[in-house]
Amino acid sequence: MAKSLEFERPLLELYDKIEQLKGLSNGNDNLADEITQIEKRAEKMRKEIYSNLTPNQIIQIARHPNRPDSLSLARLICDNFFTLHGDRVYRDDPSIIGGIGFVKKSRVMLIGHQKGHGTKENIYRNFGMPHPEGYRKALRLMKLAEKFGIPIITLIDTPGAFPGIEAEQRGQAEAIARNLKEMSDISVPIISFVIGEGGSGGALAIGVSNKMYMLEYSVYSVISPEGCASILFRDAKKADIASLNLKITAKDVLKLGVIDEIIKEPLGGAHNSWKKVASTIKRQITKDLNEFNVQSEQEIKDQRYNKFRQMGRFTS
Amino acid sequence: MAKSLEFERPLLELYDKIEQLKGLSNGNDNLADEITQIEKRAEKMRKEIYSNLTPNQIIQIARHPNRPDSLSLARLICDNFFTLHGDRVYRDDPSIIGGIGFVKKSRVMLIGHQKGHGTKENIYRNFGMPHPEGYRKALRLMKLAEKFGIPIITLIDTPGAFPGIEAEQRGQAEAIARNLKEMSDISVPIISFVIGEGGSGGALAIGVSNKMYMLEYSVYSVISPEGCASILFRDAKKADIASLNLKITAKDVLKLGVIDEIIKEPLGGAHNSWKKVASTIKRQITKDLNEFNVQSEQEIKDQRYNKFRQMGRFTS
Amino acid sequence: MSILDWFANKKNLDKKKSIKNIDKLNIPGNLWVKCPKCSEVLFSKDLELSYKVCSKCSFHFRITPEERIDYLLDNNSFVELDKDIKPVDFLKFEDTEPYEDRLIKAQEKSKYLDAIIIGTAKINGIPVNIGIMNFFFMGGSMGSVVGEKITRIIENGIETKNPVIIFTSSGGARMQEGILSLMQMAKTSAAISKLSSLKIPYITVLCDPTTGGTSASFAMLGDIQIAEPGALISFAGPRVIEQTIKQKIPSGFQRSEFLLDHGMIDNVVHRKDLKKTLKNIISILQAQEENK
Amino acid sequence: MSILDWFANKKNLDKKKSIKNIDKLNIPGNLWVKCPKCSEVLFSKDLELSYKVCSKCSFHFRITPEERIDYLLDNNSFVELDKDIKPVDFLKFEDTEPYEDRLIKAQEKSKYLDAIIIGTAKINGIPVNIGIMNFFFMGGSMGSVVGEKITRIIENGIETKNPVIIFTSSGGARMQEGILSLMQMAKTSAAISKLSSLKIPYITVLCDPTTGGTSASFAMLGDIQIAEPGALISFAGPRVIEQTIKQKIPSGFQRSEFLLDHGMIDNVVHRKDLKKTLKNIISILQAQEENK
Ligand SMILES: [Zn+2]
Ligand SMILES: [Zn+2]
Repeated sequence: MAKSLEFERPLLELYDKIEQLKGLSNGNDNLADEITQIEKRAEKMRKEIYSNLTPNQIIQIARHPNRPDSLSLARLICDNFFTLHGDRVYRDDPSIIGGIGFVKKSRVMLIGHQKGHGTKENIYRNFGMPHPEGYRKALRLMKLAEKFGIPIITLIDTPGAFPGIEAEQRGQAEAIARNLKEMSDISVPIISFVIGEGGSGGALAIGVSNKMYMLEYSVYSVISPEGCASILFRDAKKADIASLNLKITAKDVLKLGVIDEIIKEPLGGAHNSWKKVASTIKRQITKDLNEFNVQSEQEIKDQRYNKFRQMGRFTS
Repeated sequence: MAKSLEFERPLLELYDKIEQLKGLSNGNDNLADEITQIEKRAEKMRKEIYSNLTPNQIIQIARHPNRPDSLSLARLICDNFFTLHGDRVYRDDPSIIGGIGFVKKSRVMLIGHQKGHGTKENIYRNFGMPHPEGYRKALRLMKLAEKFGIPIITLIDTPGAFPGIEAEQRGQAEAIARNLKEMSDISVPIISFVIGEGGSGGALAIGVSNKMYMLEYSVYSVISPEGCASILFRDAKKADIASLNLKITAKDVLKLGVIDEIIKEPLGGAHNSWKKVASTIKRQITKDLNEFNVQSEQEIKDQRYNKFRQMGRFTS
Repeated sequence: MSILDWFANKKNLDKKKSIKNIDKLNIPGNLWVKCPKCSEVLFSKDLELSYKVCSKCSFHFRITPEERIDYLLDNNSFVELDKDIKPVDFLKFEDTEPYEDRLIKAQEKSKYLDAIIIGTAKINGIPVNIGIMNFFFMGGSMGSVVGEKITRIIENGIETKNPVIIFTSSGGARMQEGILSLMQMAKTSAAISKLSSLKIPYITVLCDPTTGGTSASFAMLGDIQIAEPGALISFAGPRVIEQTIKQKIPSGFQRSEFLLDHGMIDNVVHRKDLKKTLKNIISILQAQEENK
Repeated sequence: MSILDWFANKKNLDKKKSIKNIDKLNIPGNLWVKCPKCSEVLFSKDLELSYKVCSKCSFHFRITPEERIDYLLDNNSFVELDKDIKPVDFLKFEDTEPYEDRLIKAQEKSKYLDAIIIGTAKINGIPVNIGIMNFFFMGGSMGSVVGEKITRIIENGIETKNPVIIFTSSGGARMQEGILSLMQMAKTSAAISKLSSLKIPYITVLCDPTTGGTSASFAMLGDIQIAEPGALISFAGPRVIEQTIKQKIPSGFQRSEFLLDHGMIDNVVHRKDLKKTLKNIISILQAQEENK
C-alpha cells in the first residue's frame, strides 16, 4: 500500500510493530507467538474497520491514488486489447479510453474513464474528467461495437464532467445527453462497473447499461458530496454529512435499485490487488455474456429500457 | 449592375451613350430613332458577348460580387424559410446556411454555401469556404430531413474547402468524406444546383445528389484554375489555359455526364435578376419533386448510387 | 452539479431588488416593474401584453407555466395530464431543512405539486403534446416527478403521434433525491430515443435557465432546438466554473446567442414569434398526410 | 487541391539527395541508404529486413505495393484482380506535357497501368480484400482507374463478405481527369456506404502521404483507421496552407501522431506490428460464426 488512508493508521501501526518484531525475532521462537497474536489482532481490526466504513471513508478508498485504473484493468481483463482513439471530430480525449479485445473467447469493446496515478499523469488525464470529445469518442466506439455485434463493457471512474469553459463551449450538455439517448437503444449488451468514483452526468454518460455493478468501495452520486455540501448545506466542509444524506455507497445504491450487484474487493480495497479485482470483473463479464448470448437484440434493448423506465419514486 | 466585368466594358459604354442621348432628347423625336438603333446594337452585342464567353470569363461571372447568394435565393425560393444552425459539436459555420421551408406545397430542407457581397460579410462567411463544422451542420440537417421525409435542396457556391490550420486540425478530410458516404445513402431526394463556383471537395461535400444542375455561368471543377496552373503549369498566371483544360463550364460538365441540365440565366448573368434565377430554380425543384413523389426510398437511393457508380472513363 | 448556479441565482434574486420586483407583479397596486437588464421602468400591464419582454432591451422575463400557456397555445386548448403525481422524500434527506418541508413549502407557495406540468394542447389548430417546466418550484429541479412526467408526455406522444414540445427551465437534478434524480436523465433520454425512432417530432424550447442534468438530457435532444433570447444554458454553470477552475468567464458565455454561435441550438426566437415559429416547424416536420 | 503537396514533395524529392537514395535501393551494388530523417547510414539489406523502417529513428520509408504484399500478407496468397483496367486521356489534357505522355512514362517506369493494385489475399489465414495504392505512380493520384478499382474491391467484399483493407498513399485527385476525378470521391464513398450497411469490416491503413481527395473520401471512412508512424495525412497540405493563408505550420502538423491527438485515427502502428494488428482487429470485428 503506497499511500495510507487516515482511518487505516491504527492498522498500519500494528503492521509496523509486526515488522519490527519480525526483525528482532530473527528466527527466535519466543517472539513467534506474539507475532502471530498481533497478526490476528491486525486481521480482526482490518475486518472491523472495513466492515464499518463511513461513506466518507469509502470515498477515500474510491479515490485512492493507487486504485486500479481503467486501462490497467482493461489489459488485465482482456486478451489482445487494442486501444482505439478519437471522436473523429475534434480530439482524442485522454480521460476516456477505449479498445477492443477478448474476454476468454468473447469479443468485447471496453470503454472507461481514465484517471492517472501521479500528478503528471492526472493532469494529462484531466483527473478522469472528460471533455465532450471524450463522451463522443465513447459513443463512436459503442456504435462501432453495435455494428459488429460486439458486447460493450464500461468502467466508470470519474469525479464528474469537467466544469471548464472549453468543455461547455464544445457542448458537454449535448454530448452527455446524446450518449444517454443513443446508449438506451444500442442492440448489444452493455455491462458497466463503477470501479471508483461514479460522479454525476459524467459517469452516467457511459453508464446506461443492461447490467450495472459497483465495486464494494466505489461510490455513485448525482453530485460530489463537496458540491452538495456547499450548495445545500451552505458549507463545503459538511461533505461528510452530505455524503450520508446522498446515499452514495454501493450498499445504498443497490437498495435504491440502481445497480444489480456489488463486486467484492480484496480486503483493504481494490488498490491492494489489481489482479484480483480484474479477475472478479472478468468472471462477472463472462457470466453475464453467457446470459445475454441467448437473448435477441430486442430483448436486450427492452431490458435496458425497462430498467431505467421504472427508476424514480413518487406517489399519486 | 453594380460592378462591371472587363469583357462587358464595350457594352457598358454603349449603354452610357444611350443614357446620354436619352437625357439630351428630352422627348425630342429626332433622337428617338438613333436611340432605338443603338439599343438594338447593344442588345446584339450583349448576345454576342454572352454566347462566346471563354471559361475564364464565365468564372468572372460565377464569382461576381453581386451574384445571388444561397440565403437570398432560399428566401426567394421558399415560403416560411426558417434557418437552422449548428453542427451540435463545435460551431455554427457561417459559410454554410440551412433551413426548412415550403416550395409551393412541398416541404424542403435547403442547404447552401454562403458567400458575402461585401468584404465584411465575406470575411464573416469566410468567402464561402466551409470549415469542417459547416459540412457537419449540412449533414446533420440532411439527416434531420431524411428522418421526416423532407426532400433536400443544396445550392453549391464555394471556392473550395478552406486551406487553414484549424480546418485541417478539426478534420475537414473526415468531414467531407463522411458527407459523401452518408449522402449516398439518404432516402429522400437530393437536388443540387451549382449557383456560382463549384470548387472541389468543398462543393462535392453537399453535392452527392439525385439531380444536379448548373446555372449557365457557373463552374464546377476538381481544383481552381489558379491552383491547377500553379501546380501543373508551374505558373499561377496560366489559370486561363488551365481553365480550358479542366473543362469546368456548365456545357463541358454536362458533356461529361456529371450534371443533368443547364439552368438558363438572365442575359448578362444571374446578378442581373436574383428573382428570375430564383423562380427558374423553383420551377425545376417543383418539377423534380413531382417526379420523385412517385418513387420509393429504395428507388431514390439506387438512382443516386447508380449515377455516381458509372462516373469515370477508362478502358480494359 | 450546476444546480450550484440555481442557488447562485437564487441568492442573487434575494439580493437584487430590481429582480425581486418581478414577483411584485402579482400584487395589486404594484403597477411598475424595473427591467433587470436595462433598468427601464415598465408599466406592468404593458409588460404582460408584450409577452413579458422588455420593450426597450428585449430582456425576456422568466414566466410561469400559466403565462406560457396563455402566450403560446390556442385558447383553452390545454388539457393537463397526470396532474396528481407527487414527490416523496424517500431518502429522508435533510440539509438546512428536511426535503419534506421544502416540498410542502414549495407546493404551498405555488399551486403545483412539482416543477413541471404536462398536457395536450393545440397550436394554430395543430394538436401537440406539451411539457412546461416551472423554475419557480425549487428552481425547476428534476427529481422523480419531473422525470416521470417528461417520460409520460413523450409516451403519450408515441401513442397519439402528436409532436412533443418541451419548454425547459431548470437548475438541474434535484439532489434531495440522490442517485435517482440522476437516473431521470437516462429515463427521459431513453423515452426520447423511442419517440425519435418513430419519427415523431420533438422540439425543445430552452428558457432561462436550463442547466445541469436537464440540459444534459431531454433539453438537448430536440430534433429542433430553439432558445429564448438571453437564456442561460449550460451543464456546469458560470459560478461553478469560476470557483472550480478559476477561469474568467467571457461575456455572453452560456447565453442562447453563445450557444447558437457554438452550434448547439438551431435558432434564437423572440417570445412574440414563438407561436408562429413552432407552428411553422411542426407543419414542416410533419408530413401532410400525417397532419391531423 | 492538396495535390499541390504532392508536387511540393515531388520537388523536394528531386532536390534532396538523401531521399533520392531510396530509389537507388534497387540498383545492385548500392548497399547503403541514408535515413532522410536522422541521417543514419543504413545497410540496405538490413533495411529491407526491418520492413524498410530506420532502425535508429523508426522513420518509415515509402514502399512499393510488392514490398507491402511481402511484409503483410501470407506468402503467395495475393491474387490480383482487375489488373487490366487502363487510364484514358479523355480530356486531351495538356499542361507542360500531355496527360497521355505522362501516363505512358509512368507505366513504363513502373510496371503498373495506374496507381493502385487490388486483389484477394490472406492474413494469418483469414481471407481479406486488399487495395494498395502506389505513390510512385503519378503521386498515387486518383483518377477514374483508381476510383473504379477501389469500388470494385469493395463490391467484391460485398459479394464475398471478406473484410476490405485499403492502404492509402496518394497526393489526391488526378487533375488531368478534371471533374471526373472529383467524382471518384463520391463513387468510392458510396460503395463504402453499401459495404458498411452490410456490416462488413472496412479498415484503412494510412501511409505517407494520404492527402487531398483521397483523404477526403475512402481513406477516412474506415471502421477502424490506423496510420503508419509519421505519415502526412491532410486535405489541404502544409504548403498550400502556408501559401494561401500565410499561416505558420506548427511542428508535427498533419502527421499521424497529430491526427491521433486530434481524434481522426484509431491508432498509429509500427509497420512491423501491422500484420498482427490487422489480424487481431479482423478477428474481433468479424463474429466467430462469420469467420471463414
Ligand atoms: Zn430592458
Ligand atoms: Zn532514421
